[in-house]
Amino acid sequence: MSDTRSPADHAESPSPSPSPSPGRAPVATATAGNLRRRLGARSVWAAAAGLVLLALPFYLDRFWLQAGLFAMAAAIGAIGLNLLTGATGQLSMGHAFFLAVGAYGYCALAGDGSTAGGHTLVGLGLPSWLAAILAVALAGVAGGLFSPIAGRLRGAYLGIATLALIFIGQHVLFNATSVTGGFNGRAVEPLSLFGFDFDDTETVIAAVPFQSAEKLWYVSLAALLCGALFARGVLRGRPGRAMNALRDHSIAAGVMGVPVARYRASVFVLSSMYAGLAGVLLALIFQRTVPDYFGMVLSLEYLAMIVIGGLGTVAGAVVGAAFVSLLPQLLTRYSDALPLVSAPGTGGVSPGEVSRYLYGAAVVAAVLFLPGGLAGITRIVRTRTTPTKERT
Amino acid sequence: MASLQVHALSVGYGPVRALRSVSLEVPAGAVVVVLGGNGAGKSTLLRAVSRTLAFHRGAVTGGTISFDGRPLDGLGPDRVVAAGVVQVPEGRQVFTRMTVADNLRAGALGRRTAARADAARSLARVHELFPVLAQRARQRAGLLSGGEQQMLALGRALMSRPRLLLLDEPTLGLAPKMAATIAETITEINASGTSVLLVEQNAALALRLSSHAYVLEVGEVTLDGPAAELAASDEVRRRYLGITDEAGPAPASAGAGRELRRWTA
Amino acid sequence: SGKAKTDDGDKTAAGGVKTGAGVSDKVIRLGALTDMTGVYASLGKSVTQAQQLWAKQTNAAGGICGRTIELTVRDHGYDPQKALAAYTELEPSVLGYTQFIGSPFVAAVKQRIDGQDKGLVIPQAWSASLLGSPYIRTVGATYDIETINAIGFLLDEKRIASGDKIGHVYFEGDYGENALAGAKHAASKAGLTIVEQKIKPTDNDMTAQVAALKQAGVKALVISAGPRQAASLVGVAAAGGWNVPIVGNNSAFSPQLLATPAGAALQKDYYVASSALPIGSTEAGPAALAAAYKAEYPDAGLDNGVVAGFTAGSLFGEVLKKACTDKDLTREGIRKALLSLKAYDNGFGITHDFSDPKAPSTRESVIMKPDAAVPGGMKVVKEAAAAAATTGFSSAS
Amino acid sequence: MSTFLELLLGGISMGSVYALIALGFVIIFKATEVVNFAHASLLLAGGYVTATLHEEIGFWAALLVGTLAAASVGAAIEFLVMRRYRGQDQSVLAIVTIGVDILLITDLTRRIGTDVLPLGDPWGDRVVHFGPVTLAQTRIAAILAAGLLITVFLLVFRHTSWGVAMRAAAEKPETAALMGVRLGRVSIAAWAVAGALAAVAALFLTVFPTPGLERATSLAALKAFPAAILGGLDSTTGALAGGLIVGVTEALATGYQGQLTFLGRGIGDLAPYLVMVGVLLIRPAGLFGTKELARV
Amino acid sequence: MSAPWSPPPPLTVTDVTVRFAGLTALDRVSFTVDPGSVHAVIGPNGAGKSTCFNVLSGVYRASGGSVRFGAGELTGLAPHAVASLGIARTFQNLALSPHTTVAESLLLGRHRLMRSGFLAAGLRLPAAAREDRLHRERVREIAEFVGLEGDLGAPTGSLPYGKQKLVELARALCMEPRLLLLDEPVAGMTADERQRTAAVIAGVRDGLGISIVLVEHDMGVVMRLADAVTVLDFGRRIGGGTPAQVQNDPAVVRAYLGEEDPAA
Ligand SMILES: Nc1ncnc2c1ncn2[C@@H]1O[C@H](COP(=O)(O)OP(=O)(O)OP(=O)(O)O)[C@@H](O)[C@H]1O
Ligand SMILES: Nc1ncnc2c1ncn2[C@@H]1O[C@H](COP(=O)(O)OP(=O)(O)OP(=O)(O)O)[C@@H](O)[C@H]1O
Ligand SMILES: [Mg+2]
Ligand SMILES: [Mg+2]
Repeated sequence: MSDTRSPADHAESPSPSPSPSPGRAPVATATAGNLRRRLGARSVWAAAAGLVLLALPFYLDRFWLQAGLFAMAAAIGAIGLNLLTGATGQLSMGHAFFLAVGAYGYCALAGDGSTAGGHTLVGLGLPSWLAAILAVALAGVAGGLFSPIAGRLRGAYLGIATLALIFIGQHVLFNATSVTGGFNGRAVEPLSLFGFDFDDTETVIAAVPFQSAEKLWYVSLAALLCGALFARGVLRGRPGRAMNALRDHSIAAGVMGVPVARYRASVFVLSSMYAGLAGVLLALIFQRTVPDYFGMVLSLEYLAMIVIGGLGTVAGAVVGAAFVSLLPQLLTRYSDALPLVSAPGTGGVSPGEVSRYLYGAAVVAAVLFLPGGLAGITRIVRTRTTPTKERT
Repeated sequence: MASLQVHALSVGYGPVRALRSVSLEVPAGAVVVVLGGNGAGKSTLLRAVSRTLAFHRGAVTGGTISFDGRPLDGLGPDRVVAAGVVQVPEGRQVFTRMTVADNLRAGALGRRTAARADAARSLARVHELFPVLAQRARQRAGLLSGGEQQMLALGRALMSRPRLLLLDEPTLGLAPKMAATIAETITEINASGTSVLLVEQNAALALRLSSHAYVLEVGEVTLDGPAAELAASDEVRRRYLGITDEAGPAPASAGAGRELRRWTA
Repeated sequence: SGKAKTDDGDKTAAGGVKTGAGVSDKVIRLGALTDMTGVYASLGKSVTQAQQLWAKQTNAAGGICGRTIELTVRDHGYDPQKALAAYTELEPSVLGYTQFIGSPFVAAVKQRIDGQDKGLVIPQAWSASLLGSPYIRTVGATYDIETINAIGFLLDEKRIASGDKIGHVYFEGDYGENALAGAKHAASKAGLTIVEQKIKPTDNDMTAQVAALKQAGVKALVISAGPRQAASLVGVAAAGGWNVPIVGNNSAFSPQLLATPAGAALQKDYYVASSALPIGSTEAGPAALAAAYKAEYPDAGLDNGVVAGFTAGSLFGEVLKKACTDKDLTREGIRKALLSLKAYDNGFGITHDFSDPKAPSTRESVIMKPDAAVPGGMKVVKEAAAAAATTGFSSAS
Repeated sequence: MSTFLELLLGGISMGSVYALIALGFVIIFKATEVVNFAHASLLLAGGYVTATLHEEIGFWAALLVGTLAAASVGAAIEFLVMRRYRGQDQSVLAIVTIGVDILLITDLTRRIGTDVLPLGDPWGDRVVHFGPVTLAQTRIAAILAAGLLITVFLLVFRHTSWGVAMRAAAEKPETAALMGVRLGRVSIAAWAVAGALAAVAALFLTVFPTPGLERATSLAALKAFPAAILGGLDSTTGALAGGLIVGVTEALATGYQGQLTFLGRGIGDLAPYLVMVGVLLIRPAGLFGTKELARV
Repeated sequence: MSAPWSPPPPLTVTDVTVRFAGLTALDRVSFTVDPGSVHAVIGPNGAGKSTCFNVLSGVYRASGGSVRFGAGELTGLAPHAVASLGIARTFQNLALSPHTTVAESLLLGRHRLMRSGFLAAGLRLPAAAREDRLHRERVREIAEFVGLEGDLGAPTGSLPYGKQKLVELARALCMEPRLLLLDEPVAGMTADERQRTAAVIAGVRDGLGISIVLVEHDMGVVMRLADAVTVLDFGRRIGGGTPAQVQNDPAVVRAYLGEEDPAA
């Protein structure tokens, strides 16, 4: 039915997995040299990209680092949403809720009980690394609590049911002041790992002053890498097949032995945990959690990410997240140099508006012109250059 | 005067070439059958006539189709229906969430004149052909059994009083008795003036019904002639009628020589 | 590495003036973090344009300290992520911020401002929760004080008396909740009871609230919400023949409302407390601003956002001048200069005292009333004064 | 008691406006299987055109033009965007409409800017008294208009072949085409009708007691989501029932927030969603929706 | 990991009744499938054959009666629980993901035999990789057996109908069933394809020794494969016995076969 599905299913076939799909074997032998060359090229590229990513904090200023950090956190959240919406076909508009659970969960678990803004804040004062892990687990639990709905509904019904989570979440964030700090949110305890604090105190490395952004860069990079690899493993393995089957034909999936409701609920939990992890990172980057952030617009942005990037794949989520979160920053930063875009207050189209136009259009266009999303472009190029085996 | 004329038709689905220069003719009032294995391009042929290839990302790449001398190329599917060419698609495709009665109403949508009396007459005729459709009028079509759905699909197509009926494997999955009933109905429909282009796997039945037959293989017409002649040809007897002249071990070509062991792990 | 730490500490430039981030020999760069495409777009637009006008006027008059003012505006659309990004982007290159809309976002960067950045920020929000920092300074009374003054006005006018119930419709968020704290304080002092109705910025129809408050038998209404909610509240109450006085905070009015069906009702018995004279006032300050603003932006409406933006701008100007005479245009110099402003009269009816970061710059409010005949739609009904209940009231923050 | 009645009536009148929005939503869903998240922008478009024109050409003419404009925007979305996605998965289409929504809302809010635009309706702030209960005239107009439009639509849907064509096209486009249904026309008509309904709803969302149309008006359309789901996405009756339930729940939860403080104040927005979740737990396809049939 | 192979227990269907609003699709139907046999269920369209399969595989819940597979009761179990007992089925109308490759579709059939969950797959534990390799091998064997070895890499949607039906069959075989339910496996195939598929089914029975319940309208195939036949009409059992008995049963001829010899 949908072309956007195809990437989920065979986008990543030329993979370095231990046993190439047997179906590919005849093709694979025919083009074995080709494949090996491509793999070689791929790993060189990956290594180069990795080095660049590692070196960036030494060159970028705080603004760009922060933009990059937001993009990485978004990528983690988007991977989670893509597992759910892209691979399992369960539409969720409530992703922002689980981001909030992660972010606030971390604050409450790591923070010290304190008074701020006239109310007492609950804080367990746990070691921050433990708090981060528990916050992710907490997001998973929140997802699990929603499983009576998540396991039974699908399509638009689930989409709108999850919208309820946004409203519930906002209500709680504003009203449960003792945990959330209310409208002004609460301060975020900096992460501390092995006695090393990821806060704004300056540490000078190679003559470059490292503040929170520089330090968090590596934490985020590591989290993103782990999250992406894990999701890729899930998608390519037994759970991934079951998830795609649920999306395409849930009765058949049940008959094949996939426990339908339980699987739907599990994917929901997994996706919530990704959101929770993204939420923890966002909290660390923001240094303060504010309720306004976790609204519907955020959920829609995540949906936009996976559609623009490509449904059902990890690469799609990452590319889409980078696109959606970096675009407004680029436009703002270079608004002077761009035609049509003008600085706010001067009467033209403001950078914020331009970026909204662009990503609205990108969502529409991605589905139409790039069935595999932005991440699918490489594949299209690849298939154009290598002749496909025609079916006889 | 040929009713439907297909000339040198080629169709492709993207890179897949599904039909190559196929020519075929359905004279007015005739029943013509197209035989062919899986993937031969039979459904593709009907889609090209009904102009629904676009739904499958396919396109006509060459050749012409005309009905009563009027070219059908470039028309929308609705105009083809209005011209009197109606297809019963492969796999029944009843509107599962609508009632049987509404399915029949949907069948009448394509008619240009919406005279009520006309519609009532068509409905009466369909109910006469398939009494079960009258009994189940209020039931959701999706809950009918396969055979019932096939009857509904056929009845639905008849609602618009077609001049040429395109049938894509109408007896697929039908009980022998039901297949016979459908065959009878096709003869009956034909007798009342509708030409029929029939695509069938059940070659024995199809050849009995038709006056002329074509054999389509991998997108090309490999044989054609009067139905009786084809029925007698060795090739057709072997491939489509499943009759082997020398009674010997069944030619279970595949599966034989291979064996499936039990799974141990 | 391009980022290797170089000494970017404060320098002494021409004229013996110490300078730091955002100040060169020719230019003083200031930032404005505004919302022109989000929920506070209407405020943001007026404030920004007024501040651009201020910068223009200042530069036309020769600038400050021999330097021209350059205002860099960033629109965050009330998105926390964009607000943070914009703050981070401008921080290294501006001396301070003439506006920062969205107090949650100000709160989000508070640690950074107080910790290492130390640039002066003038938020366009008057929540008491913003008090306390030497770098984040609001201009005017906080919402709680403003609300106390509004209720004090009703008491003074004998519209309500001890023992009465009054209804308070307020926004979820710091604006509403800070105002509620003030209302509660005023009520406890005067023996009133508050009946609360909390609403969200997306609620535009106050029918249900009016029904509930009417049922509760309140004698007056206080509204701490946006202009649209005020219009609906006033309109519904009047249409139902329920004649109670209604007072609101400064943000609970916009001149556009006078063109709506509620226009007539608004001019009847609705009052707004504010920390500045309305733009339509005939006093010199507002009149000059109104004329200049109209000339600069002929199509734009006049509202109190213009006053707020302009007063914030001119305060920054005043501080820069002071810092210039002190020969210290660094961020630290700015802080000191501001602290030394004890009786600053900006020509808008109220004298501000910035010597204590923990206290609002004034405890007085002007009481105004909508009037379609006046430009800006507001006229003064009571000159600046502080209600008795404000004395000794400390915004618990 | 009178408060209760007043809240109830207020809720019903708002609810009928929500029902109008939800109905448009349901129509598009029925005809094309698309969940139209761009519905809010149709609403804003209709309201905007009415608001900008009424001074020049008078209210009723402006309303007519506004309705036609929203219908055209709907038709344009179908023609320029949705049509090219035929055959895509439902969730993907829903996301596409989100993209469309972002585009349109950005553009409309840019045009509306910071203004509050009155619609120039003839009812003004007049109210009608029923004993102790007062109700704005605009609200009575809303109930009447919504009731009329919904009835007309139900009749058309049941008694014309357009309804059959719409359902057929929704379920199996290709087969419907084989029956002679002009798919393009069916879906463009559905989108246009939905747009028109949204424009009428926009009117009632922005007249007294609301001050006028402004950039955030589209947020009110969010209430139509729980309304449509509550009732069942493919049910016209459901849209009506859902709209009313949402309207009444919201009004009561707001009016009695003093008694519901344990839930936190300001629960009015949230209540419809809570009711919706409750209903979905018991009836996953909404109150009147058809359970997805599974026959294999 | 699976227990050493044991012959399938008998399947006993007793008085199964299924009602839909206003319609009794199955009316106290009983029959028994002997271990290792091929049992055909035939009957006119709408007789309730697929409904019977839906009950056996847990998709529908019977309103009454019981289905026992050996000692275990099947009614009331969810589909995946039925699957875990070693009962596999094919669908009358295809139930494949069109964009999924044949290989992946078949691996889905092995879901119940594999163990790696989210954690193992996500962390790419060696056990998961080993398991994957093992099962891909078996998939290839099964594909070869049914004649799909050349199509493993193709998306199922691009295959002709007949091959898609074979994918259905292979996917069911991939579940290593002890009881295989085939709903019209040769429908839509040409005569020689039918023969090939019938041979595959015979091969399954002979090679694996499992029980097969077969719904089919092609009497030629039924006669060739079936050890026993149950005939349904209007939800009721109207006959049964060996194929030969059934073919000459006047009730069956009247209701199902028709007067004319269909094998012509
Ligand atoms: N949507 C499509 N995209 C790509 N190829 C297609 C598509 N539909 C059909 N084909 C290919 O076109 C060829 C003809 O298919 P068609 O469906 O017409 O065959 P058929 O004769 O009707 O077969 P069957 O007996 O199985 O129905 C086949 O090779 C088929 O795989
Ligand atoms: N979910 C359902 N709801 C209502 N009725 C149903 C449902 N499923 C099947 N039926 C009805 O039960 C009867 C038996 O259907 P079933 O599909 O079992 O027939 P069948 O014997 O498989 O026929 P065929 O050979 O045509 O496939 C039919 O009349 C059908 O309409
Ligand atoms: Mg075919
Ligand atoms: Mg069946």
